[in-house]
Amino acid sequence: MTEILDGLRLSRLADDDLELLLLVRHFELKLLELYGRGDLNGTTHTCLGQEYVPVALRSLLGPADHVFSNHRGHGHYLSRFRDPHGLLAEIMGREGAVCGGVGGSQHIHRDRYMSTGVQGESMPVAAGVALHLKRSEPGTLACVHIGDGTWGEGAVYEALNLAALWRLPLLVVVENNGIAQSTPTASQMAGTVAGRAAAFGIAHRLVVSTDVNEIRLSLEREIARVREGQPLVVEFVTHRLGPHSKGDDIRPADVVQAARENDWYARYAHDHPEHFHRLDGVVKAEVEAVADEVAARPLSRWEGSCV
Amino acid sequence: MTEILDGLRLSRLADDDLELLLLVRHFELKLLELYGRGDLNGTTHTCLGQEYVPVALRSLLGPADHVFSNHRGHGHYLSRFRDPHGLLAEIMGREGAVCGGVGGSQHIHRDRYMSTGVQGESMPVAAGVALHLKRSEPGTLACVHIGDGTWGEGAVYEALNLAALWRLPLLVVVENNGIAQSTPTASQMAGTVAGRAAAFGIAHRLVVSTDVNEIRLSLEREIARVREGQPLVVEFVTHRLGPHSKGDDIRPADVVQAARENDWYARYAHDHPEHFHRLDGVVKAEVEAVADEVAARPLSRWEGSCV
Amino acid sequence: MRVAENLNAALHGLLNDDHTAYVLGEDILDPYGGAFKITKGLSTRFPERVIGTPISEGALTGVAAGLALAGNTAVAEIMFGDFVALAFDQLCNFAGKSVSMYGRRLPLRMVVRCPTGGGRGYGPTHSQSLQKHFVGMPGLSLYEMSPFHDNRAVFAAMLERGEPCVFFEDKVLYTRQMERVDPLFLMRRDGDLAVVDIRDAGHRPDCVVIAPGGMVHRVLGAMRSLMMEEEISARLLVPSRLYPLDVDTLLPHLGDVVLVAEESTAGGTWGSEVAHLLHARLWDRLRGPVRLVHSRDSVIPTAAHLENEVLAGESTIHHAVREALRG
Amino acid sequence: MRVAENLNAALHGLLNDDHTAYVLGEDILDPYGGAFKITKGLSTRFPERVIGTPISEGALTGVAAGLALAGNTAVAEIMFGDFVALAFDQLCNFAGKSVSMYGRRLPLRMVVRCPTGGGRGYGPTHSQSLQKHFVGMPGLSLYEMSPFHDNRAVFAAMLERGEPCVFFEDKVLYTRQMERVDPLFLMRRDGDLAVVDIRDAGHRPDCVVIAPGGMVHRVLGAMRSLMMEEEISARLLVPSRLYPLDVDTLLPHLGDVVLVAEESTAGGTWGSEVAHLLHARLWDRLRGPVRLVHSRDSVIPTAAHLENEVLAGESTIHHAVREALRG
Ligand SMILES: Cc1ncc(C[n+]2csc(CCOP(=O)(O)OP(=O)(O)O)c2C)c(N)n1
Ligand SMILES: Cc1ncc(C[n+]2csc(CCOP(=O)(O)OP(=O)(O)O)c2C)c(N)n1
Ligand SMILES: [Mg+2]
Ligand SMILES: [Mg+2]
Repeated sequence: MTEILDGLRLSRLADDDLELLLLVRHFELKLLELYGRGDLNGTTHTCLGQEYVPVALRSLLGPADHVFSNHRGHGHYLSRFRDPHGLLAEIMGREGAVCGGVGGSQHIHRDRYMSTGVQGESMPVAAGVALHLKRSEPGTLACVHIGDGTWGEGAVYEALNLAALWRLPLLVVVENNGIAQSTPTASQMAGTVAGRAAAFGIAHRLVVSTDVNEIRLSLEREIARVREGQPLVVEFVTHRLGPHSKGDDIRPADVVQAARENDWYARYAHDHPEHFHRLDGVVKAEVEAVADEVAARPLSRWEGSCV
Repeated sequence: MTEILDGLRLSRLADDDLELLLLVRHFELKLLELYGRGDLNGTTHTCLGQEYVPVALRSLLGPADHVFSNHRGHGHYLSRFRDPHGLLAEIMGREGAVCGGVGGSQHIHRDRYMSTGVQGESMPVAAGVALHLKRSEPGTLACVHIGDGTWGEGAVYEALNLAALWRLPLLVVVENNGIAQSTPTASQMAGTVAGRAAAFGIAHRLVVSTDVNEIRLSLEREIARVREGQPLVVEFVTHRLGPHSKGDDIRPADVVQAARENDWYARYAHDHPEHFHRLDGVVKAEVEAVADEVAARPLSRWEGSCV
Repeated sequence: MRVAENLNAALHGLLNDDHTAYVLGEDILDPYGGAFKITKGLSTRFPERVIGTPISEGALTGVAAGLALAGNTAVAEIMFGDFVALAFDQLCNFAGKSVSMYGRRLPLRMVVRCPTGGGRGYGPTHSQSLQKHFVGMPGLSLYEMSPFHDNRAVFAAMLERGEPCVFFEDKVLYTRQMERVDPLFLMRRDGDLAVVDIRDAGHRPDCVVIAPGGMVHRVLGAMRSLMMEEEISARLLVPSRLYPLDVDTLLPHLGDVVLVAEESTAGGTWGSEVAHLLHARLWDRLRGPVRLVHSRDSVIPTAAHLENEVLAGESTIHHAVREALRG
Repeated sequence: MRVAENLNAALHGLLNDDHTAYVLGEDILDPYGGAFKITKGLSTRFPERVIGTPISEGALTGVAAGLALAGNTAVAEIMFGDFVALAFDQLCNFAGKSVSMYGRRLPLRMVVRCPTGGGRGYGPTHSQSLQKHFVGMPGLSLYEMSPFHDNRAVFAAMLERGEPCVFFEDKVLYTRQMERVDPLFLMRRDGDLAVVDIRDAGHRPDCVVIAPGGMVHRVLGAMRSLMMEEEISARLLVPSRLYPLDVDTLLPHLGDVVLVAEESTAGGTWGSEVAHLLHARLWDRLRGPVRLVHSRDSVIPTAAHLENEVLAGESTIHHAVREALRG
């Protein structure tokens, strides 16, 4: 059950959706800038180009739903909590960090949101949570974000098998950006995501649109079915605009060019210049302010640390 | 690419094929008898009802091909080496044991034959061997026997992905006997084996026949293609006649009855009484003799043991 | 009562008293009731919360972690402890880490049961004692089943900790009786610790053997033969929690000769951790280093006569004790 | 020459000299050349035998074992050593066991490379030192990269053993120089062992620190400050093979005060194995138990200021030595 959506002209977004998209965009750009300046240590994975995925899903998920994010999770977090301070503080290890600076960019837990840095690991965990929800909180679901490369991990299949067998309210969101670190999808995945879902009798939906409104419309019904115990794999054909982490982009120019052309940011600016320009500068400034404010904070403290 | 074969009347077998079938049958029956008498310790998994699978494959595989067997491997071993003495000695821990009695029923290695007791583990290993064969011994293949339940393991999918990506000469033989220990296939596998193979773009062949000659004819061409680097999953719809290991059979009567009705042994006796009776007693006697001879041997010694 | 029955009763009790409790694993449903029958009757009584899984050790451990994450109590059975190797990532990198990796303590009520050990001729991949490989994982506690520790209480203690626990069950214990020691011995409890002495030995024991539950009968056998043949009196200490080890509870029961006996094969054993903790506390009181008794550095063979050569048994302990005392 | 370059050269040399040699792993192909660039240039020179894999640590380790089983030399890279947890079954239950489980010795020429350790702010699942969890697996040897051991020679030694080896590479070493120690120190080799003393210290060192390669610079830093601030002279011993440890080569270099320093977090550390071996041999010569220096019992936090509190560093070693000598 695979349908292809397409959006030539992006539809006009509600202010809060556009603001959120821009917030994630400028947050990620700021991170790369800070890393470039050597103001951050460790590593990070920006979701530049993929911001619209969690923003589109936002209205389809409720606070009782669990979200499992991965290494590329800043957009997922911001879409759920709109909390750039807490996230940046976490990444910079400053006071007010969501996880005290212990987890950092890849390991974040807040309410029913959790991310971790080991590919595929959260699929069985999410299945366990979905099993709980099915029994104790019918109507809610567990959503897991994974990339195309993560389909290399056996844990993904073990979990899909359970989700189908036990009819779990599990929503697998695949952000297929055509690459895993430096490896093109074609060199690491035989067959298709659709085929992998079909192997377990799990419904699959392909999303090629980057239009938030359009995406929501197209997924509404299927996601409602997930809540009734019909697991679903939603595959977003998307583009990684930036490097895998920092400065490690070795993709050929045309691939990067294709990513640029698909970028919602430039397209929205072109399709809705007035709306775009009214908010873009404002949000950029907001992020600047957040960065300055957080950078000025004292270092985070680890409550209840065993050290 | 799935075709259903059927054999109402079993075709007449060559003497050596029938002898081999009977050898495996009587070998396994003897094992259960010995366990029943408490003459063996540990555990064992007999292939009663599934003997025809390795016997049929025998003429399609050469000595340069690698075979990876599993916990239910006596028939695989005997079909390759026709060595009941070495195998029984291994199981009884007597002199002349294939592996000195160290490995026992589930852990056997001889030339290019290897079995181990951890489900799914040998799939990636076989992929590695197939990678070697593709590069260094073109025209040969690696064959792995797994059961339906083993599809619960993620390792199976990781390996299938590699086999398809790298076009490995990997032949996966699935002995789908409808059950895993005590768990019916339907309760542990969502979807089908065919679908799982298709997910990786790997060819799948379904075999419902128990007719050795018919099976060989039907697989000849596909297995030739495996040697050219087209991995293949052959799924045998088969029946486990005996318990999972020893005396732990809790299947409903009708299921066991169905297994009995499909048993090649009774069917061949009925379809070819003269041929059957000419050899059955002889082979049974041969196995008796093997058992007596091996039981009388001194205990095995572990050469090069670190103890 | 047999240890297996006591464990089965503990699971029945847990599911009955805790309505958020789940038990999951391979082939655990009735009428089969698990490869070792430990889960018999559970699925009949609690069909909603006793879940048979496919052959997916990694995923079923992850599911248990997910259930715990959502506030439930989860008990997962690994059919043979050897296969917990397939759940190593879920235990080390997810379940254990989650307790503290997110800056705040995140309690997880989760136990992974591992039928463990050899002596039954199951062969190299079905007979291991893998305890040592899980020692020292932040956020993961290790317990071992013992005939002196009621399993219901042990489960309560594990779940109390609010962090994932691996529970090692030496298969040879299943058919043994709880509590019972023969009249030669006197068993008493000191908190978590079971202390077994030779009855009215009068004086302090000549040496102390620390051992997890699975070794109890082998140590008792050695204590008997040491007493009969060598007039050596030994004391046995059996902790329920192997890691982190509460060394303070051991100290009052120790003398100047201490051994640790376990079935693990040589190298990086649990005993070396125990020895390290004791040396730091007892150095001057000890006559020599804490002696480690364990199986040989070898895979565990299938054939009984070979398996016996490899596994640490009664006589291994007997000789180690004599050597420790008489050199 | 930087350690990373030396390691890269070793792999080039191996692929060049051994035509059955394969190198496989995630993102190891040019132009990327691996997450830490250790495999740079390999796929360009040896496209047939340098293989980029999907994200499948378990399978790629199994593939390496399969290649070795077929008579090849296989080197597998685990991008971050933390993920070797996903290959635990392949290493413990297949590769290691196969060497002896089939009754005859089955040599496997196979190395699994694990970039290891913290100090770079990668966070709890990308910073661990998991050596201790692999200690004591029959058929599996453990080595650690060191600036004093040429990697080509170390690879030759690992493959010589004919059993699977895990090679731990402390990431912080990649950018350090091979061999070079500052003039305050004198480094010499005694077989596999690197011995570093304070130059013309005259007398025997006050204490000896045994450490794997990843700790070298932290120990040297401590040796310097101990000499300057406390007039304490320490000797550093760096073995290349961590397990099984050749304790005999250590003995001649030891005195009455010995420490083991490693980055692993507390509990069941490699050091406790070393201590056990030494206590059995040196008990009477030692002034106190072998002291274990390691990181705290904690996950490894991401933020630098928190990570520093957890990881064993120069000052941890300095204080441990002073305490060992002055109490
Ligand atoms: C088990 C595991 N192996 C390897 C890595 C290192 N790693 C981090 S992200 C990544 C690529 C993931 O690709 P994909 O799933 O497509 O997600 P994307 O980065 O494209 O968003 C890799 C290999 C990891 N984090 N976990
Ligand atoms: C990793 C692993 N988990 C569990 C087991 C225990 N076990 C042995 S055979 C078996 C059932 C296998 O079922 P299937 O693959 O269908 O093969 P069959 O026994 O039906 O031939 C199980 C669960 C094992 N050997 N390895
Ligand atoms: Mg991707
Ligand atoms: Mg089956």
